[in-house]
Amino acid sequence: MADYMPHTPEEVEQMLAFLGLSTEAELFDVVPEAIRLAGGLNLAPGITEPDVLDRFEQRAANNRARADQLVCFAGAGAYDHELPPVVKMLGSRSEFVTAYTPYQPEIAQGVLQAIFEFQTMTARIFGLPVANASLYDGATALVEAVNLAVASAKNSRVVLSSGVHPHWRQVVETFAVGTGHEIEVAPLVDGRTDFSAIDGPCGAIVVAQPNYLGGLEHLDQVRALCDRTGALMIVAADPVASGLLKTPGSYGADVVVGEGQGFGTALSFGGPYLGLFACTLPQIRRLPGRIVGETVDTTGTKAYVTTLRTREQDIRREKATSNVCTNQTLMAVAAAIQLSWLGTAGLTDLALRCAQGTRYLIDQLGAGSNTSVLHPNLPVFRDVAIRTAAPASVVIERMADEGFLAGIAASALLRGSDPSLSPSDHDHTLLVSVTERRTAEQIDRFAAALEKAGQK
Amino acid sequence: MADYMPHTPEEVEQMLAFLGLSTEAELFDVVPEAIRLAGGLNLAPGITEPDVLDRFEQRAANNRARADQLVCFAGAGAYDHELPPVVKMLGSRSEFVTAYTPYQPEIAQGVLQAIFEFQTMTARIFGLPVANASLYDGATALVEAVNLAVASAKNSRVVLSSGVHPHWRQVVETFAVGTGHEIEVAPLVDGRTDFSAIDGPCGAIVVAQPNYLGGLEHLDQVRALCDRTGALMIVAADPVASGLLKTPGSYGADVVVGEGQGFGTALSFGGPYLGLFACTLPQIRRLPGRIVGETVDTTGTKAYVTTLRTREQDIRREKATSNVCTNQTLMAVAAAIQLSWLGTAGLTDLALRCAQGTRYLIDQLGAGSNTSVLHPNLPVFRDVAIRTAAPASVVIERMADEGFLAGIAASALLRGSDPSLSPSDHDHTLLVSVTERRTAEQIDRFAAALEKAGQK
Amino acid sequence: MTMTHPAAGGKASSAPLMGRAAEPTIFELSQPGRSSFQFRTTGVPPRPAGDLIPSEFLADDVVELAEVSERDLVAHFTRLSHRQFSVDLGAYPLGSCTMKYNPKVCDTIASLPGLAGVHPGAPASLTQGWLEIMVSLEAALCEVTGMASATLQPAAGAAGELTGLLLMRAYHAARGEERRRIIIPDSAHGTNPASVTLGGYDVTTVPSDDRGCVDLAALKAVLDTDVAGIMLTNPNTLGLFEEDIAEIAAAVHDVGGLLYYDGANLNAILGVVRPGDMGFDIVHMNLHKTFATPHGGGGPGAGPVAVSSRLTEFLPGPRATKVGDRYDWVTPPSSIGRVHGWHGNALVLARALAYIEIHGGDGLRKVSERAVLNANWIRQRLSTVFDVAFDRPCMHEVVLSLTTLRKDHGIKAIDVAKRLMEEGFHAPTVYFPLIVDEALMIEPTETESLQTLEALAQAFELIAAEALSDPDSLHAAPRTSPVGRVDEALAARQLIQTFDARPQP
Amino acid sequence: MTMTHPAAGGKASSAPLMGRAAEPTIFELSQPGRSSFQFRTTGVPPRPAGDLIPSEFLADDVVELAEVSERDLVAHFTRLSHRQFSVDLGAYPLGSCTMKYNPKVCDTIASLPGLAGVHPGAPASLTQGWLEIMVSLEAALCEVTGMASATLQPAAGAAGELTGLLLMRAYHAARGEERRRIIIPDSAHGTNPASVTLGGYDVTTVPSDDRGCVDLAALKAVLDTDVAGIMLTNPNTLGLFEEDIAEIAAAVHDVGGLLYYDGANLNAILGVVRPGDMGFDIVHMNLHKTFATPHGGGGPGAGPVAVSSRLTEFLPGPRATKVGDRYDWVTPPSSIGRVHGWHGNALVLARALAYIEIHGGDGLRKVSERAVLNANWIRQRLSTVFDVAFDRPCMHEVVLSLTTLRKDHGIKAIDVAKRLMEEGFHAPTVYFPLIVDEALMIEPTETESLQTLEALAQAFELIAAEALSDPDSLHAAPRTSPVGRVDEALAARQLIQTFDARPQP
Ligand SMILES: Cc1ncc(COP(=O)(O)O)c(C=O)c1O
Ligand SMILES: Cc1ncc(COP(=O)(O)O)c(C=O)c1O
Repeated sequence: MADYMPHTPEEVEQMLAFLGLSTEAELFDVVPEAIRLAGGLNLAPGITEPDVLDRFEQRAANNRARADQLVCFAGAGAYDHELPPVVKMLGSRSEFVTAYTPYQPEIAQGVLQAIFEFQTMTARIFGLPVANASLYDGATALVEAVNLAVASAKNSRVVLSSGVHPHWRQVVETFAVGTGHEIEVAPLVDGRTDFSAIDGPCGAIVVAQPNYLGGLEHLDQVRALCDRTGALMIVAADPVASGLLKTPGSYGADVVVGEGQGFGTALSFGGPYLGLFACTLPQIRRLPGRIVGETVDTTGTKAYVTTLRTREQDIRREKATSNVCTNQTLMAVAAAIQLSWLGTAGLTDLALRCAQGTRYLIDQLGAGSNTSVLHPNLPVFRDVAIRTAAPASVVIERMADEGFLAGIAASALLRGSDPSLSPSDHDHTLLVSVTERRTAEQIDRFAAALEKAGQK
Repeated sequence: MADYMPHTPEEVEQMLAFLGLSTEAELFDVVPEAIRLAGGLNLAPGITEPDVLDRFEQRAANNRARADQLVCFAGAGAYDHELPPVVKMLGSRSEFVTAYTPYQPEIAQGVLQAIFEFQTMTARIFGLPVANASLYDGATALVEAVNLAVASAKNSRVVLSSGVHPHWRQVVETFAVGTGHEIEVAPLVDGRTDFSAIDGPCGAIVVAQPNYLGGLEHLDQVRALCDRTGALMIVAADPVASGLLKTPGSYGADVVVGEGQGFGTALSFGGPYLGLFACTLPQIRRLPGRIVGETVDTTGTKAYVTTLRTREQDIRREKATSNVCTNQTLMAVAAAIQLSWLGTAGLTDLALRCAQGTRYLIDQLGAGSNTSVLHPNLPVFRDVAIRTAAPASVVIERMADEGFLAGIAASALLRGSDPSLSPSDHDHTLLVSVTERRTAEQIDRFAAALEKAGQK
Repeated sequence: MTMTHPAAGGKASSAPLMGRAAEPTIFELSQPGRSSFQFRTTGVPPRPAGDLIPSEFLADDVVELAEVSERDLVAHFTRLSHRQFSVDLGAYPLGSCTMKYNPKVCDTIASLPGLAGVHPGAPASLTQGWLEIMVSLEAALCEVTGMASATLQPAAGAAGELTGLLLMRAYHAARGEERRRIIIPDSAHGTNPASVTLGGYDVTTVPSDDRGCVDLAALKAVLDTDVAGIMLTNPNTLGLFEEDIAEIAAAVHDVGGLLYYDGANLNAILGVVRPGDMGFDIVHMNLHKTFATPHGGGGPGAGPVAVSSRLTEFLPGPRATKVGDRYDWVTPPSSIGRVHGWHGNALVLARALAYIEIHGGDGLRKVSERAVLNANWIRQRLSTVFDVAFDRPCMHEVVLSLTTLRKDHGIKAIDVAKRLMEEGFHAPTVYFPLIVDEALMIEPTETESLQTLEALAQAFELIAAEALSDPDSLHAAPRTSPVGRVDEALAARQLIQTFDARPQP
Repeated sequence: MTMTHPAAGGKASSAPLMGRAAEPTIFELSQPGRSSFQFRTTGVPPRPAGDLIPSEFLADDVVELAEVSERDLVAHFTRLSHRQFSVDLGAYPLGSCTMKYNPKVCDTIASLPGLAGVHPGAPASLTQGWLEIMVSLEAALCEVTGMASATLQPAAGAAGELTGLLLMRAYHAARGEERRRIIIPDSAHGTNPASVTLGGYDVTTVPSDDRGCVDLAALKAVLDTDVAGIMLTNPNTLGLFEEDIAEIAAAVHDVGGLLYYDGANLNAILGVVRPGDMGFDIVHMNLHKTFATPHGGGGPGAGPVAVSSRLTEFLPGPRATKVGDRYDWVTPPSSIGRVHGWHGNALVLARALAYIEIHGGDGLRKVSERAVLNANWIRQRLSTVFDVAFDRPCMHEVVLSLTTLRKDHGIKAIDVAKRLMEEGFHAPTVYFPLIVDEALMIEPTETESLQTLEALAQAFELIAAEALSDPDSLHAAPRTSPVGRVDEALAARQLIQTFDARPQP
């Protein structure tokens, strides 16, 4: 049996003797006999590290959809972006990996400063002055945004665009049961949110940019609607798009959330990812999660520390702005590294390459009879919805045999009757994404294969 | 074009201006026009990191003999030992990787102390009081050992057992042309060195333990011969075997060299490896390469520093004990980590498992008609020579299709007429090795496949 | 040619090896025009942005990020790493946080291309390896907790708590009941009450008795049919086992309430006693404490929630499930819905399974035995040095109270904590749980050796002596770290939350 | 229960972040009975050693290694890493060593399982990828040096030198000549004369002239038909280009000698001028300096040797060679034999090829342009601060001489070097080349920015001023590092070369 405990048998004896005990079992005398587990855990006996590695390599081999084997055209909120060796190396330094939350700032300046830099980058990318130290993922960040807006507007009516990623909407709905928000959904029409039915006072209006079909929304109109209804404007934004698009902050968004996975985190089967959260200055005392601020030490040397701690659960308890404690710091550090690797020019180039690749794919698909762009006139960034003659889920299986992860079937994200797609499109919409890693040659082959696989 | 230079065009201008130059080309005005390269280097244009990674992944895919694809039964001086994640992680910490030779001890205690610990471990493993900070590999360490012995004995006659790894012998012979040593080779008889023809004064006698056919030599007899001839006793020892066997030092060896690859270094297609070198105390001033010693700093704090520097080439120049400057420190650090991971019990267990696996293979092969152990009565450790009915090189090709790297053909190591194998065995000897990583199931399959593949 | 204040990426004076300077921000190391990024050569035809996206959407200004060479990028973040304490450097006896050593093999597993490179939206048919991992982990966690089924979606403990509370709500709702209160002991972790609020419940706090456990009489006094349930952690945050747990469970169940187990401290009881067998209905686990995920400077973690069979139908979905000889995603019939954008922190789940498989059942029990042995040893060893808040056998951690030191010598828990850093240790948790005055909470974990415990104890002895002989030295600590004691009040007052918020000179 | 001197793996006071204690050796952290290792479960029947190997061979005693937990193992070596300066922490202007930043992508390449996991004895048919790498690298190195062919076997520069000298010997021998002398300038690196001796030659030293270059007249005076060849590095170790190289070459060739190029400093001339075009016959390269292999604390490197066509037949073998559309191992007809146990430091070779392929021809030239630009900038910038040994345009490095400081203020090069560490920089090379008094040799490399150069210059300015105002502070330096100035004399006198050599208390 392998383990990681240093105690030699003699040391265990010696320690027990010091405690006046004769067996380790006696350490648990405080546990009433009646509830103690008899017979031990019914788990397979322990195996060694090399055995476990072998086993996990086998499991890994059973995942056909690995990006090093199926060329990845899937997106829908999780992207196959470049993950350079230098970022992996720095982000896996064990000082970052094996530290706790920086409770003792004197010996935690490394993580604190990295978070401070991450906050700065997040704030800039979303065009707002405040960002926190990360939340679990984009979806749960949106929940926190809604909570903040409702608390700020003192109005629990929440309007959710149907263009928000279906999973995110589902998460918002799950948690709204506890907080008691009333969620209304605004439908998509021709690939864009139709807010025309929304009237009257409102706490929050949520829109995605781009939306999950890839389409760009008119954020100026959303801002105007918020002004009319008293709602806070929440944008669920793709941070990569900020390399090209106007930031949500520049439209006057109050809160912007996003999924930061594309900045330094692998696809990872969905997690750990990186929830981004930014807001306006007046909302800072309602901010969920941790925030790092600059200060000095006793000698006047610049230093960083977690600040505005009185919002947090460990101090404010049931009155806290959020219950978040552990967040996704390591991913935030990786994002700060990746964004510094990109730099100003890199972020712009990254976004441009995504848009170029996506457009190139659309052009290659153009002529097909089994596949067509769902909303040909909708401006898109790096995600595009394709209508396939065969059900999208069937197309994905067929394309796997051609060496592609073709995309995500919209029906797999949606539950039952969802207003974001017409019933006829529901099973036939394939969400496809082209990142900067896709070559023209891959796109050409993909387009050709898709036209065949798309057949009824 | 990708590169790693920070200079912006403006900075280049500014720096040139500071130098009173107007183009970078002028920096090379000191180079006479006549010899300057016109037209630039005729190399393919630069590509980016992701492109290069793709290209090397393709190259890697073209190596069928990778240990994650062909189960490795090859040894002959390079072994598929366990390389645990913890050792890889520690050994690749960038402070170790990107440091230079520890010339400034105040800010190089990390590498210095790691080397000091490595020296201690090497010395213990070989049973001698002195070890250096590493040499290039086992073969070149043997060259240095011979040079030391010849200088010490003041006799340039060198007797080399034919059981020393053929490549090592070839390297010794190559360099002996410069140093002018007279090399004599003692043949193998029934798998053991026959020194009976050796007589008269001698500078060095070199024997391998085990020898390259896997057999254990009688080191006590070699010691006696050295005493008779005045030679220094040099053992080219397998350091892994020290987990079971008497150390060469315990037999009275004067110099022991070995290949340290098995301790924390991957197969690596043969390099970088780790030359181990240990000797007796009286020889320390003839030691090749660097050595670290313990000392104190100005405040009396314990510290480490390279010492006995006056032996080295940068100070002693043409009178130096060796020309070695850059060595294999990173591998030495990895070895110190791996040996600490093993610990006393681990080294013993490792060696025992190798011996058990090798014996298990021999037992499984036992009955075969196409394959037989070359020297059935020769005690072996983890290498064994197998006689195959088909030429060994053919057997290896056939076994690759069965998923095995079956071993090394002795003929591939030997040059022309080599006294270490009879002409009839020359093409039909397969050197096989079983490490602690081989399972009984793999060995069973291997034995069965080999019996088939061994067929004429 | 002299530049003033060059922001020099190659100057290493902030590395503690070299000096004690501040490290410039990455933005100060930036020089316009510099870059590190390199993309694949794709052959995709370049086109200007204006050709691709209508101009009304296009930004007028670029987002400014740091512009650094790869060399400066590496130097900056390597130096930052040198300014950071971590488990890999030394002992981290931070109570309630379980800062154990985490095996590196789990890092290797979490970076296998066949795990880390898998898109979460790929169908089950193409991700059978991942689904098998999830099914195996769920089974193991159920065995460890004595529960029937589990969701792996919650990304951390607090997310697990809120999920558990929504499960309670769904359970009661399905029975046509609307209960409004959740009971929490005053020693509870702050996430518990915060989660209760988000779950739409009111908090009812019950006090601890003088043995540090739930005051049973006080509990009974607040129990009625408006109580949806109780949240407990056992051992509680004082490191003490709630011996009356069976009676508590019976009392809560009697009024129709459910019992929620905050399993952040599962490290104390693996293979010894199971929440299910104590009478709990819902358990969340902090995989990042008990099951070998390093904390990453504050995350990620994973907070799976296991439940008894009567709650299975409400679990979040979809759940990886074995269907015949394949694995598929199945959503429970009355699911509360998703609680994560995808399937939870999958790579953390893989780590946890690897850890469990290495240890097996006996190994896990040994983890708890050694964790509890270490905690009791340090408790006993320090009982002559400081006051132990509740001086009786503890589980995985022990709480000291420095009331006497403060009253008699003006030394506070924080002073001792900061001074301990100078001795080469991370500080224990201070001022938690809130019910202990001047609390110092020590959790050694099972991976620290007796020698390290002894060195820690000797450091405390030294500090205790110094508190009497030279109290100023404690107030002045830490003096060996790159920065001295940090002005937290100033941080909140001046509020510089980003580089851009720095006052312009 | 108090232990004295617990060897506590969890105590981090030697991490510079925490304090300035010494780190115990791993042997002091050892506790009998502890272990970290884990092996695969093989199912191979266990048998006692005595059943496997005759008892006469079996050890009576086990080899004692450190017995530590994985946790303590990690802590120890992580702390050691924090006690080590490296390029990744900051600038390392160590002359003659080319401490540039090396791209991390090369680390990834060197750890690809399809490269790192390949046995060197596998036949060419199963290692085509590796052979193609070697053939490609050989071609690129020949293009860079202007040579016809190369061996990749030598493991470092010095090994390359000796190989080159044996090639010379073989060449002359094939022509029936036995020449006995090799000419070396007095500025040469120490490996050159040491290699000459091992090559069986006598060293003839030629002086440098007052411009720092080979004294042509002196050279001509020692040239005769006993001269096998000359070893030069150009730019030489003073960072100066030997402008008379064509004349030198002609003179040496005239007496039938060969020219050996010590290519450790190839970083200065990539794409600008090639050794072959200067008239050299043999070149070794330090891939670990020019082509992006980190130095690993002292190695590994790789020292390929390229030669002109008349020497190809003598090259070490076997060489990876393209034969038809496959790759195979071929040994040159008059090969001097093997110079390495296998094929050289293969993973280093792969790194170098990756680096060359990323840069391409233009990129390599740019490397040299920027290396030379940086060196000249720092030369010019410092020329008002210290004396430049030979104050004219340099190539990739510059040598200062502190004679004045020593004479007037008792400040030596070593004092300035040690004081520079306190400013956050590694020291330059000191006391080399030997022909410059109180030499400080600075090689900034192309990866350092102007800002870093400026910060370095300002640090030197500060130190120069301090040398006058407060010379003691220079003698006392370094004061910010974990240990102060180290007693080298004591190390040699007491000679504790292993832990076991420590005097017993
Ligand atoms: C007792 C207890 N409960 C709950 C939590 C919250 O867990 P998390 O930080 O993963 O949200 C913690 C950890 O901080 C804890 O110690
Ligand atoms: C000029 C010169 N020649 C030769 C060498 C020797 O190279 P190596 O250390 O790789 O043996 C060096 C490096 O130290 C050098 O700088």
